[in-house]
Amino acid sequence: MTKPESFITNGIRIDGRKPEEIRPITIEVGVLDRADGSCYIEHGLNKVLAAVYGPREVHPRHMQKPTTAIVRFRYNMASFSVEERKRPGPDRRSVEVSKVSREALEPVIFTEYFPKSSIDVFVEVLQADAGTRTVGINAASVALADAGIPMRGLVSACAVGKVDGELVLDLMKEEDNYGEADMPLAMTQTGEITLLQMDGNLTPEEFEKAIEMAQEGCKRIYEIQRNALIERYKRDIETEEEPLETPEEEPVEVETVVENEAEEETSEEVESE
Amino acid sequence: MTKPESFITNGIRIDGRKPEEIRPITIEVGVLDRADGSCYIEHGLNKVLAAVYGPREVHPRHMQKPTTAIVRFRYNMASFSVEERKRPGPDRRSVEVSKVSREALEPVIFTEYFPKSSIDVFVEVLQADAGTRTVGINAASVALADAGIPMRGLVSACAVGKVDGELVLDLMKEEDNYGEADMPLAMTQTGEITLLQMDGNLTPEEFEKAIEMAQEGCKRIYEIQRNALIERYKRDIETEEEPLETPEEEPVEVETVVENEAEEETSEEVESE
Amino acid sequence: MTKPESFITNGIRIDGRKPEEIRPITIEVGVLDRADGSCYIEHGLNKVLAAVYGPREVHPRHMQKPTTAIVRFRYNMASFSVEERKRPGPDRRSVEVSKVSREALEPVIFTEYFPKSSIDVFVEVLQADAGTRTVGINAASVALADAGIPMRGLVSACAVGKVDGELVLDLMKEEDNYGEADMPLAMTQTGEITLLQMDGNLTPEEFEKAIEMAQEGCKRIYEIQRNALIERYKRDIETEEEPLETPEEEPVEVETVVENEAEEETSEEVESE
Amino acid sequence: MNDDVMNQLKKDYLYKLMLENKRADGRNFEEYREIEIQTDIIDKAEGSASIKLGNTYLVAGIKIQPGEPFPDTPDDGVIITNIELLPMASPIFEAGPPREDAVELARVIDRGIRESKAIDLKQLCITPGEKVWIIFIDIHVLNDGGNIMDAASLATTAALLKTKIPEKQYQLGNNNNDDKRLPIRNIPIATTATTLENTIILDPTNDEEQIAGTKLTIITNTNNTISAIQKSGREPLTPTQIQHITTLAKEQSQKLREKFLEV
Amino acid sequence: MNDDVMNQLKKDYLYKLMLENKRADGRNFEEYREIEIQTDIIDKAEGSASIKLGNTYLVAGIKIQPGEPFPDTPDDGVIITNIELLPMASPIFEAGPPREDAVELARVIDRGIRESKAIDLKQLCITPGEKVWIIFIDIHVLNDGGNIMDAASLATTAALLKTKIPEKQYQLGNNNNDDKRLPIRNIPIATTATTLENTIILDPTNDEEQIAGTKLTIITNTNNTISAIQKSGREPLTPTQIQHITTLAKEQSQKLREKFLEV
Amino acid sequence: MNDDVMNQLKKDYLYKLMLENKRADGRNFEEYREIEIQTDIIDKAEGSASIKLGNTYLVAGIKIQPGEPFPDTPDDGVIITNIELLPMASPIFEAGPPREDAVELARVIDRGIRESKAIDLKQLCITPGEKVWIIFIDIHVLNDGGNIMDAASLATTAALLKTKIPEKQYQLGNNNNDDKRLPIRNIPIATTATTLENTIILDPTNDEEQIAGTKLTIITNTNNTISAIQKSGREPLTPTQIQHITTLAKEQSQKLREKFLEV
Repeated sequence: MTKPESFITNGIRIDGRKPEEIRPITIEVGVLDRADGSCYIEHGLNKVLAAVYGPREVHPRHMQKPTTAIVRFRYNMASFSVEERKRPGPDRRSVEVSKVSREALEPVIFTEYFPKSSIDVFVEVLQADAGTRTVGINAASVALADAGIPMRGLVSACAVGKVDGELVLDLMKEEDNYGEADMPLAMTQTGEITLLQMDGNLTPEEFEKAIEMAQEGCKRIYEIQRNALIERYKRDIETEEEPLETPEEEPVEVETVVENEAEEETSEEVESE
Repeated sequence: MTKPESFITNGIRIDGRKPEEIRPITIEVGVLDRADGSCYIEHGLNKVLAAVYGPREVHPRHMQKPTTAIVRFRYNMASFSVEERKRPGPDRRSVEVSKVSREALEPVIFTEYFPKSSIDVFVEVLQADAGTRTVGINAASVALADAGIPMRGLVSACAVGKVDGELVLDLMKEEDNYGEADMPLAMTQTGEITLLQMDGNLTPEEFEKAIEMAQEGCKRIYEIQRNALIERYKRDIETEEEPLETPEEEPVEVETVVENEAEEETSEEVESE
Repeated sequence: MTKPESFITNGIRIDGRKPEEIRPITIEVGVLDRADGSCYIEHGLNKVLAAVYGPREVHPRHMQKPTTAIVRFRYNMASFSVEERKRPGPDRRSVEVSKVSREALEPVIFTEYFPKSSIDVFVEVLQADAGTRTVGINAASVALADAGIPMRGLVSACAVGKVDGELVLDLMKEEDNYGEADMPLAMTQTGEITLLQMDGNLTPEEFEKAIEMAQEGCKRIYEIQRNALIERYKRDIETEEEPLETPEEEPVEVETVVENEAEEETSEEVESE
Repeated sequence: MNDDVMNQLKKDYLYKLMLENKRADGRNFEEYREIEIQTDIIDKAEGSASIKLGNTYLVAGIKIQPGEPFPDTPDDGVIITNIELLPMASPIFEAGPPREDAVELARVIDRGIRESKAIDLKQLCITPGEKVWIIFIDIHVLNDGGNIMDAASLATTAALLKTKIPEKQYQLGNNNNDDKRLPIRNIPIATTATTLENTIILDPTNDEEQIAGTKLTIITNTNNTISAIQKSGREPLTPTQIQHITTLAKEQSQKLREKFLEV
Repeated sequence: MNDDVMNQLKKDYLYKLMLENKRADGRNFEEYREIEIQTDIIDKAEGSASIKLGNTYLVAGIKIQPGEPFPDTPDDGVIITNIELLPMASPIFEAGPPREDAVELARVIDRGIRESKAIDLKQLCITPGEKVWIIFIDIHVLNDGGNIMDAASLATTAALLKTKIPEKQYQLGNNNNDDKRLPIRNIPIATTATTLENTIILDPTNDEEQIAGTKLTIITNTNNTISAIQKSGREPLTPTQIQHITTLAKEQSQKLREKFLEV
Repeated sequence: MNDDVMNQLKKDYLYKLMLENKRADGRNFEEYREIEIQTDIIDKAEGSASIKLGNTYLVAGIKIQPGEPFPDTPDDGVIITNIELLPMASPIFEAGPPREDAVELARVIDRGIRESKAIDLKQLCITPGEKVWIIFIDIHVLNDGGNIMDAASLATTAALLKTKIPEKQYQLGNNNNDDKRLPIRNIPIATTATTLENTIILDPTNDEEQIAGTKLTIITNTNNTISAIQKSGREPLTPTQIQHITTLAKEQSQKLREKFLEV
């Protein structure tokens, strides 16, 4: 990978997007049968899986909290998900990403309903192409809903970056590697910010604008998350209408691919704002 | 070590054995005084020590099982037991060997007699020369008996390999390094197979024959194990006959070297079959 | 650092000391506000901090002793405290130093007063220049007193070494690196030896004399430790006399630097013996 | 969440079915679940495949990088096989260093590839004694529906068949055309059976594994020879059972191999 | 020893003060505690500084050694940042590998230095692709009085400003004069605020941190641009709060920087 | 299995014996148990010895391989000493990384060899600054009958005396004859005493160690000088006790050395 001569030519980014356009997103809900909830997202070239277990008993016991559930979050990159093979197991980066991702989701979970329990979120990055922590949070948020964990609402995450001195939404790999700033942000449905990080170089004015852009991105992603869950919910209702075909003991998990073009169109509307 | 030009010349292997002959075996029972049971085996150039502790309280507690004893098995190679110095501590190979060795012995142990307890088996390879896992199982089996652990019978283990396209019993180092297949097998007195692994290349017919050969090898080894225990038992009886010489509090462990030529002769009989 | 041609010229060592002279020592008591007791020592170029927590509840629980407190000691060198950057975390040397340092202090602590508790001592070497274990013990001893842990008395530690065939007190770095022997010793007020190590080469006669020299060194250091604690005690009394200036909730820690020349003079008296 | 009582009921139910010659999912004893393999799913990897074997779901990724050979095989490429039993895949898997099950699985998969000589390691030498291609096989288990061994073996072989050597990326190729494929010489396939009382079943589900005694894995090659065997579990097997499983494995692996070569 | 009841009382007390627009130590909400920085305190280090920020006390030491560059930046020096939350510093810190708080702190400090381009890494190249200077930044926290982030950032910058490259020691210098200083191009300063109910306070004490919701750290540069931001904690922030904190950070860091340059 | 009550009874019994000037095994206070040393027992090692000191049983193995010298001693061979307190050796030893007792034992043994200059490290240089012989001393404790220190020291010295440098194996020798022996210049011997109330005994059994206060190890050389001392345990010693033990050590090590040289 080498640095492109310019990142934006005639208002178009190197992958054909406009500055405020997010990459295509595909969401599948309930893709794993052992986990209590799960979600697979393809976001640009990122391929990320999230699974949720819980509320369940806490091991080791001394981590139990008497009045609330604990939330644990493990972000993990597959060894083959990046150019240079990554050694298995947590490194310092994944420890930090796990921490801020957990904190991005905790505010919307009704942990107080499940004292002494844990809610365990696992995010596996199968292919990485910039923005994996935001994709992981988006997937985890949907997986939590799929697991039936009581929540105040979904959390949606998106990054804003700076390339060629201009703010752009949702950096892809080249933009991330050679860009001037990267600012991931996560937001609740009510607009509260639950994750905020930045590195690079932004003026206070750029920072203010970046927050607004990221919020717009999160709103777009929220719609896609919501539609994926509705699609999944519809399927369950349809399934209930034909109870004879499904074995009673082990309900078959029919996978839903929410790839409807409607959303892609909407996200382009946003770009042209 | 370099690959010999041929492994079998006029029906004789490079160390002078016939294809179905096992290496010389020497067994000493009760060689350690702290352990509840112990056994030292020299098998060819292998030198292996096994010790058993238990039934005893399980640490950590959460590993306790309410209705049965747990069996733990730790196979360890001394740093100086091999050509290239081995770093101390478990590696992936020893983790696997420990697992299959434990599973080779568990079926004969009456674990149900000792709920909440552990039976801990430690195997230390002081010198390695091919087949250490089978030697370790043989030593552990005798050490369990020496510890007085209630058992359905002994377990005996032996490997069959292929060199120069021919099946041979009980590979030594050169045959193992440059051979075409290696198949360790462990067996109860009643002929049930408790360990089976293979790597290399065998036709289904060779495999069938290899099982039979390994079983014959195990039977030979069983005799040697049994004689060593009888020898040890005899000694205890003799000791009891002269109670005045032994201090009452700390019975002296007189080491028994079961090196009687009778057995070696018998094992040669097997070869000429 | 290269080996000097000679370590002693006209009875004077390369840093200007006489053979039985200790390096200048500065002690501050109560320098940390979170710890229950603390002490900072500069001893020659060594800069060492000690902190004490406890008696407090033991974690993990299984380390609790029903009839006595356990003492834990962690000696740690800062990465930047030595020429070649030290990797963070314990190495084999620090494990051993922690063990012998703990054993040097345990005899004077009334551990039996605090069953099921722990007394945790932490020593951090910020700059190392030979003798850090003795300086750590001296600092820890004062920090234990500052924490109000009931003790039979202070422990004082000092090393004796051999350079150019002559015994010298309290080795500095060059003497330690290129010298012929190093013998750290710790002692109670009543002259009992609680730490003794040696490496190098000493005749039995030299060893006997070295013990005596080290004991004299310890006595000198004891005086400095004692004065530092008195100074600290005085301050507390003075503080109590002016209660209006100090906020009641969080008493300000005024640092005491015990650098009084009287002691330095005394230590020179010792040298001329 | 798992519950001891539920588990006991589940076991009783499965045993009852066994006695009626049935399995919970309606399969014959010697029948595999539906298999869905997708290859080249990870662009960043030199080879990759995902597999769904019933509910078991895993991804095998192959990364290739230049590196040093082992001292005793200075002219051979190196294979390093690792399997991650991710905590997302089952409530009983935990984060942390690989436990003995994961180590055993990885080592058996590795032996199957190595002993069958599936990869021509000599062709992976760049500079004898100094530089060779290192093949990293990483298997990430995403959902444990049982019989991870066979799923991992199939996915690995499928991925290896599509793997290319990144000669251009490391500027180590001789030609200027496309990267050449990994030199594959054999197609090892693992077949795993398990005993349930006196019955032998193939391709156990995770429910069946819970009540099963012992698993026996046979890895067979294109020419029907056996390149690896592993008994795993604490129940003994009789020679007759072993012989029977070997025969089943031979048949089954042939079927799977045919399916593969069509991929 | 800590006591749950004591803690609850402490919290109630601090909340009560907040409502009266007061802090326990009498500071304004936007006021820092007294700061005392000493540089060049460790002779064995190439650069060092201790800081007392109220009761928070830590030492930053810089060691520089020649070593290999990262493959993707063959001409750049390397920065490695580590923070040790020593068990002596707080009853809740434990010995052992760094936990997530320590990792987060170290990584944010590191990003501040790296992204602000505080150190000119190109000038730390010795032989391109082979040998560069490795800058080890090690921060040892000796007493946790709260706001370790800002204290660590200040001490690190103070230490870097005084750091010399040990050219003579490694016989790698060009001139025979004194070792040259580390090429510093920017002075990043971290400012941390925390929310307490609806109030925003700067430079929280450890008592305040215990009851605080979320911290937001802004690292600003000499020219007032922002080079790193980190939200830490489980309470959400509103955009208005963030904007407010950013403004405070800009003012505060300017003050601290002025103080610094006088060091 | 150990039992608290049994232990207390055992202690009382041993104390009672002490008062009668007796030890449980009938020895004098200053008498060693029977010693049986066998050398060259491990063919794969460059040197080896097993020792039985009463019930204490351990093996010392010496492996020698070429490797890099330490930067500060570029012309010297390297000694690396490790002791494994195997869980088979005692019910209280556990598998896992070495605990402080094992670290202490290994480091004292190592200092004895190093400080006595038992091995001429200069002669182990192959290419100055680049390649030297690395001496790995690995001690595996198989049965803890007490006084591991002296047993380990004796076995190590016995093994070193028989160790050969594998010049032919690594094609690094100058002559075509047999491998030359390790250049041994001194024969350090450890003697350990322990205090029991006011009594001093040598060569404690593991039962005696359980009730003992503190151990003092003195390592003496051929010429009667002392090359290492280690006090281990939480009871203090008086200078008189130390002096007494030193005298005993001098006598005892001389006896042991004579025994050795006959080996």
